[in-house]
Amino acid sequence: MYPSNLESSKEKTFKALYFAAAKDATQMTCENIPMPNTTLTMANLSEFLAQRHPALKRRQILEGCLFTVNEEYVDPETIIKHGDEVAIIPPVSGG
Amino acid sequence: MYPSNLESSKEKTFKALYFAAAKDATQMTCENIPMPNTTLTMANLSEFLAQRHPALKRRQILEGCLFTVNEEYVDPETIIKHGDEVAIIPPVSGG
Amino acid sequence: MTSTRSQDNTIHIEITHDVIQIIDGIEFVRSNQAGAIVTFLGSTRDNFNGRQVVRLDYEAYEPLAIRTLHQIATKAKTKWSLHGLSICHRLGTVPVGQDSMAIAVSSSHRREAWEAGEWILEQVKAKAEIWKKEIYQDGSEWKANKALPQ
Amino acid sequence: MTSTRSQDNTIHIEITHDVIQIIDGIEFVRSNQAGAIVTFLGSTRDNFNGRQVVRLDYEAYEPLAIRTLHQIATKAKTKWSLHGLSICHRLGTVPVGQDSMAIAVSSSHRREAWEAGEWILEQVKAKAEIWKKEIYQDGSEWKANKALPQ
Repeated sequence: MYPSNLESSKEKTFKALYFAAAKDATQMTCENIPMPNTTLTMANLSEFLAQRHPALKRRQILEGCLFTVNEEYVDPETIIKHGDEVAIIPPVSGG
Repeated sequence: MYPSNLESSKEKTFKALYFAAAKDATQMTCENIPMPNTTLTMANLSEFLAQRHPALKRRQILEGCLFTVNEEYVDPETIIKHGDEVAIIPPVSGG
Repeated sequence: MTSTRSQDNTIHIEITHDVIQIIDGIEFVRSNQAGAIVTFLGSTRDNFNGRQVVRLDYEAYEPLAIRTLHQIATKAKTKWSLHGLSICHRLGTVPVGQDSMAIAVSSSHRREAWEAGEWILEQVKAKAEIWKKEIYQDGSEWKANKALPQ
Repeated sequence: MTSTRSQDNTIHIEITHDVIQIIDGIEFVRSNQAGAIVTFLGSTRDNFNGRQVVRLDYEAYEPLAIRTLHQIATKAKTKWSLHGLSICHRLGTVPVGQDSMAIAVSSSHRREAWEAGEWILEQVKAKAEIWKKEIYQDGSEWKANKALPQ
């Protein structure tokens, strides 16, 4: 599987999916994010994303969001690792 | 309007409609009944019909029935007169 | 087939001997102001309390039944400010798996549609001058709906 | 269009970009043992709180939404011993007057169908990973359903 962006193939990344208001704030539906040096857990994911996309913070989007890793709602201590698919889930409005 | 049966046109009658169990008991969907000499009211209609069709009595059908005169649910004192359409309404079971 | 429409064409009542087309009821009640459409279909089951049912036969005092259905519809429409409402009842033989009655209601919000739909069904079963005969392999029986809880 | 069926072919879940055909859901849940079929259609209204709505745009985290819908369906089917159940949600643009969601359930008796239908709708609105953007003439807004009363 080739990393979908131009960073060197050795580099460790995880995929972030943005929906609804999060998509509008980041202006993207998904991106491959290089793994930070410090351990990234679900607990500090919000802060990490807020720094990466200030609009998420400005529009106070992340407060209302849930997060999944590989399509699972996981505990805050869950560590995000290379190749994971993380989804940012704003409050839903189906139906 | 010609009376639908062969009795002389001068004779006074009223029409009785039978549905569901009442229809099965009388073996007819409707009939033209000669007006009795005594006044016939909704109150004594059951007794009148029970004598005319013993099966109605035997099968205890009339107890559960409502009655209409000319498609209206009327008070017990209502008098049945020539040309009226009286319907015997067993407990309903639509839907 | 006898049917009536309210003056403002938002209520459709129909008594028919044909197969019921629920999609007609749905499209009749559809409205750009309605966010919710609820429908109920009563169908012939192949058994009653474990006894095999071959078919159901329905009859009605049609002129009165139509009026009773219309009164129920008018009351429901006002009570829940529905946009549209359709009640269709089938007479004659209704084979197993087919529909004897179809209700469709539309409203701005879902709560009204649910409440009205259920209320209409109970009123129809309690009041409409329609009778159902359940036909078994070895006999038949005129049914009677339970009276409305007073 | 992505869809899933339960092993016993009594649950149908579908996420589609096409116009919803509710009759498909109804015929899927129809059964000779089912006396009641209840359906709910959520449609695009032309206004929200008086503000004119031009259309609704829906998106979903499809793989997760399908699974969430299926879990809701399985729970409902067991809880109310339903015969059949179908949930179909439409994505992309849903013009005014058209349906974004269709639920159909069938059960032996009407009470289960009403209760299950309403419960499923609330669960879908509270949990399915689907989002609705309301487009006005002068702007748009991502909606958020009220959380389920705990």
